[in-house]
Amino acid sequence: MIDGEQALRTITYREAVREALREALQKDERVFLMGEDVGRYGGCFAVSKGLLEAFGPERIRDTPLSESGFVGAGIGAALGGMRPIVEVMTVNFSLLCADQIINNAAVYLYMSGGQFNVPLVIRLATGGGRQLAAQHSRSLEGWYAHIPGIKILSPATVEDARGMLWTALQDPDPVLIFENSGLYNMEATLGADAGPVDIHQARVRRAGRDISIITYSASLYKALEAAETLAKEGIEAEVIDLRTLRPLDERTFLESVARTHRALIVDEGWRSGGISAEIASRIMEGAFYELDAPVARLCSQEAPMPYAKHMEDAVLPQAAGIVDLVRHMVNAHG
Amino acid sequence: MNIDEIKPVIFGILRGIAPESDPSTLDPDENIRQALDIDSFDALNFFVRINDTFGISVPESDYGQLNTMSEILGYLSNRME
Amino acid sequence: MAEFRMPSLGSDMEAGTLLEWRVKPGDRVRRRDVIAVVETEKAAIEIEVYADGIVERLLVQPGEKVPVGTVMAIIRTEAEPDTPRPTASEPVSPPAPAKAATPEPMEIQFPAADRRIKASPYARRLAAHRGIDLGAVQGTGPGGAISAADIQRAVPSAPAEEKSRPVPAEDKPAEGPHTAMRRAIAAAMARSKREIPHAYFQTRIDMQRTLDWLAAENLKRPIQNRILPVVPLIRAVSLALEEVPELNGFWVEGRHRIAEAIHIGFVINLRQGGLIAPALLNTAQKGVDELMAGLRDLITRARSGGLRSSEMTEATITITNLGERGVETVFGIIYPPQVALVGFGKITDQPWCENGMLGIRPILTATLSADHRAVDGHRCALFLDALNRRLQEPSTL
Amino acid sequence: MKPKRTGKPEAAAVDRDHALHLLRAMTRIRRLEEKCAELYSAMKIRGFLHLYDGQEAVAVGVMQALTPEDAVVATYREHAHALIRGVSAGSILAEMYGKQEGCSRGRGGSMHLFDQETRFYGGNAIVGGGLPIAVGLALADKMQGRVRVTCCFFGEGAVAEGEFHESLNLAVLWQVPVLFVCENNLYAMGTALEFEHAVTDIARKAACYDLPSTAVDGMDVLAVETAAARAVAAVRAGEGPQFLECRTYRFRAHSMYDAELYRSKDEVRQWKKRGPIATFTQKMKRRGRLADADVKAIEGEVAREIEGAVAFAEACTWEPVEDATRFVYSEGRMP
Repeated sequence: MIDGEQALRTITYREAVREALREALQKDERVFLMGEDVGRYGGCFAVSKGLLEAFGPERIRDTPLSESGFVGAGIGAALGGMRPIVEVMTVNFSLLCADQIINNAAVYLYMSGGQFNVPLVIRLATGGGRQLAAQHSRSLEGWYAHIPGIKILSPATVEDARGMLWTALQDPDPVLIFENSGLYNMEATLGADAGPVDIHQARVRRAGRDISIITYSASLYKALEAAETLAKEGIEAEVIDLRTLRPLDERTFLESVARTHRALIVDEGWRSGGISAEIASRIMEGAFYELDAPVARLCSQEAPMPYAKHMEDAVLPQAAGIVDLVRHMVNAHG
Repeated sequence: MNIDEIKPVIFGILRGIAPESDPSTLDPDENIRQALDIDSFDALNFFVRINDTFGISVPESDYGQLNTMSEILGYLSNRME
Repeated sequence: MAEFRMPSLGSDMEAGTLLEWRVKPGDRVRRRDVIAVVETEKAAIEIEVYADGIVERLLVQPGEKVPVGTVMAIIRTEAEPDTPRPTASEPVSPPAPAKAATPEPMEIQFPAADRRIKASPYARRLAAHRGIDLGAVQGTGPGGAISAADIQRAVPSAPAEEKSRPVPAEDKPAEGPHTAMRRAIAAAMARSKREIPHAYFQTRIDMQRTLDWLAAENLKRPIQNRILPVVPLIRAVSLALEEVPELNGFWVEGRHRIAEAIHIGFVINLRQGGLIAPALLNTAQKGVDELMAGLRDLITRARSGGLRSSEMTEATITITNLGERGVETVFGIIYPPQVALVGFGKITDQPWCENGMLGIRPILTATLSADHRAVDGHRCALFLDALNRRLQEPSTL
Repeated sequence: MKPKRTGKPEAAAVDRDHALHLLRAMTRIRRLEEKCAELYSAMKIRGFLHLYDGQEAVAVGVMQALTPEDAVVATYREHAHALIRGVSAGSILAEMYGKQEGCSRGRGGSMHLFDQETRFYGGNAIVGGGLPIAVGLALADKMQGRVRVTCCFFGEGAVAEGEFHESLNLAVLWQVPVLFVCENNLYAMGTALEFEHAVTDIARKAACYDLPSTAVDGMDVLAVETAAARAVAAVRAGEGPQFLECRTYRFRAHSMYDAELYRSKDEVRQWKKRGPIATFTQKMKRRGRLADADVKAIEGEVAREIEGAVAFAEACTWEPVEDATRFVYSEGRMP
């Protein structure tokens, strides 16, 4: 992941995002952060803790509970020459500002015939698994990835949490960054000078010859865990972290499928009409003759998220489920 | 041209038609078409080459008389005298 | 009730003009009966019905031009046969307006699902590449599907006529120098036998007139211009195909496509083993001398490896001639996507009865292998009859 | 804070040139809209077409207070705003024709006119959707220390949307330089004011956010001009946002064609008697600022302008279909 000669330190995903925010605020005076409880509270997930003290209330701007109002204001500010980072506390609340994201941010450039671009970054916490039940556990990244005009990032690693923000801020168009709230406490070792990363390419996080497991966000770790278990049985799974859901880097996973001839998509979103369906279709279009088994998907069960722990675990894709499915796909004969 | 002079020329023509074969190992009375797997097209080529080399035009009606090496040699030596 | 609709007789056909009805209300019709003649931009075409029953009503008058998909007649179907039809419970759709601006899609009849080989796309690709007949591979994947691993375990299938040494499964079979061609032949032949419902037809042809004519012709020619007996056969096949064009074409994506030009693939065995069937192009437009020159050129280049790619892909029908080695009758396997193959055996003297008199005649056994999806027996019979007729009038060749 | 009711318009101060200017502006709108209706019937213009007849005094009156540096956010009934803001009638008509020389390249049509040069931010066809954007534009100016005004037009239908309340709250909370202009034409499509609002006094709602608000006769261009001038001056002076309710009426259907079952012909007739162009013309004639010849001259001049605009739109070209995915994302990097 990093150059061995650099000074290393261990930081959490949360700290990585905070560091990225701090760097952006320092480097570009047009950048400001706004959202519910980003300032005095320190951020719902404590991501922006300490930033208010450093940058003041103008640039670490607390907003009322007016998602449509402040996301729209973010669009306006971007049109007015600023580089706003709008934090929508969780993706669940983004439905209150879906109009601004989809009807304005995503279409302004197009509708104005190329005159008005919207250099806006929206950060949203996403994902389930923390017993927050149906209204606070959604994974709507794939749903937003349906919309042309916006870009959808899904940093799964601390390195990407640290590096994607700045790259997104350099983008002339609206970028949504989905941070899985289950990852905020995850630690990893980064170089002291870790910085911007590309946002247009998927990454092979583990090489393997028998199957390509295509996933993103927190499910990456379930896929990697499953791959380790499978390796003990002699099955080598390749694990691909999509990183960006729009535009989708299909080349990386098509090339992988051409090596392994099998594909499993793991997605915390629902299966019907989800991003997993999109990926499966791209494989059909681009790698059909490479397939030695039907493309498989492991997604959340088609239900709102239940509260009880055992039920929630059952609804979400888990490493054990990945292992079973891969075993079946690879060892179908014999 | 006697038979000993004609023979290597015939072998050469046959090798040109069936490169993988060695006509010199043929039994004088062996059916060449069968032994060398010669079809009608090869046979026609063979007679064209005979015509080119020796100036002898074998009529179709005589094809049946030219099945073995000894028949060919006899037929040709008779015509060349 | 079944609807008889203006069929799409080509991807470019949008409408057709009814020329005549061959039936009237009350007539009993059987599936595949020709019940109408339709004029398209290309030709007048006899149209078959795809239902058994009684003609209830004729909805379009001769002279009327209607879009593809327009209901032209209503057929009252008889009691359902024993075999269940997938559409049995389907409601009868209301008849489309006679002059619908947008053609209604035709009702699609699905044949009863026959047993097809389940294999993954990758396995199919591997098998084709290695010349492995999927029909001979035991699938161990889900539902018995053949996976790449099954192919990797399988030995390339040996052609039946080769006495190949049995190879232990775990041994990697020794590969001869021409395995690639062998594999290609194997793949094409296996596909043909798997997919094409072959129908076979045979007739015996008195070759006396043709051979006499040929001998006389060859007498006039210097030896290098002599014509081989197979040439009048090729010529006669070409002319017969002009009478029965259905045999000259392809079955592609579930549809029969008649080729406009006649390019005859001629099976040439290669000395080093294997065979190849390059095409003699536009044979209907060529006389015997031109055909002989073409054949000579083709065989020479085939055996020296100098064929053009178009010659390898453009054949619209194939002729195999195995008479050279004494075979009397050959029932060949069609080269997909072609729909027919003509086989010729050895011309042998046989007792022959003509005009009540017994005589000895040189007799040729000609066979036709036809794809029954594309053509029916009647047309095949017409073809063999035309072939015979041509060979009895060699001067017309 | 109580909403103000403006008193007598300061008509006495209007000189001949200004009278000519206002009449010309309102006439341009009226004739452009008439031409739009004609072209729609001739199938030159398609999609939804919302015409502005009857409301001319609002766009013309408010725009007098704005300078080129200011920004305008409008709705889907925005031909007039774009025209008076300075977008040419030709590029507006070309846009409605769907031609690539149109002000939005033919991507937007009637409802989505945009123009960078005049800082005209559209053309928003989701009711209420433009208000938060206006707040953001104003916020950007405030944060960057620029003295500019963002003027946001919307109808009284938007007042029922959450975005109206969110935006007013944010604007006051953050004290950003925005002028909200509510064009209250009494009908949200076909639903009358009294059927959509528990409190029908719009200016009072704004006042609840401690937003200085004024209600004005939107059929009187001088009254609108005067009120807007005061409000904009306050915004420019750094006093935070202002709210202006213009009470007006649209003479035509909501969109190009509707059955107008929701209002009586008599009501429309009564309002037409108060038509902003006719009343202004009469008033100015009475005061000797305008003569019949002036009106005739303006009509002639405007007719030529519209004629030229139609000719321009006709002559414009179609964007190649290969460009259908251009401008989904920006080309190249940010400057």
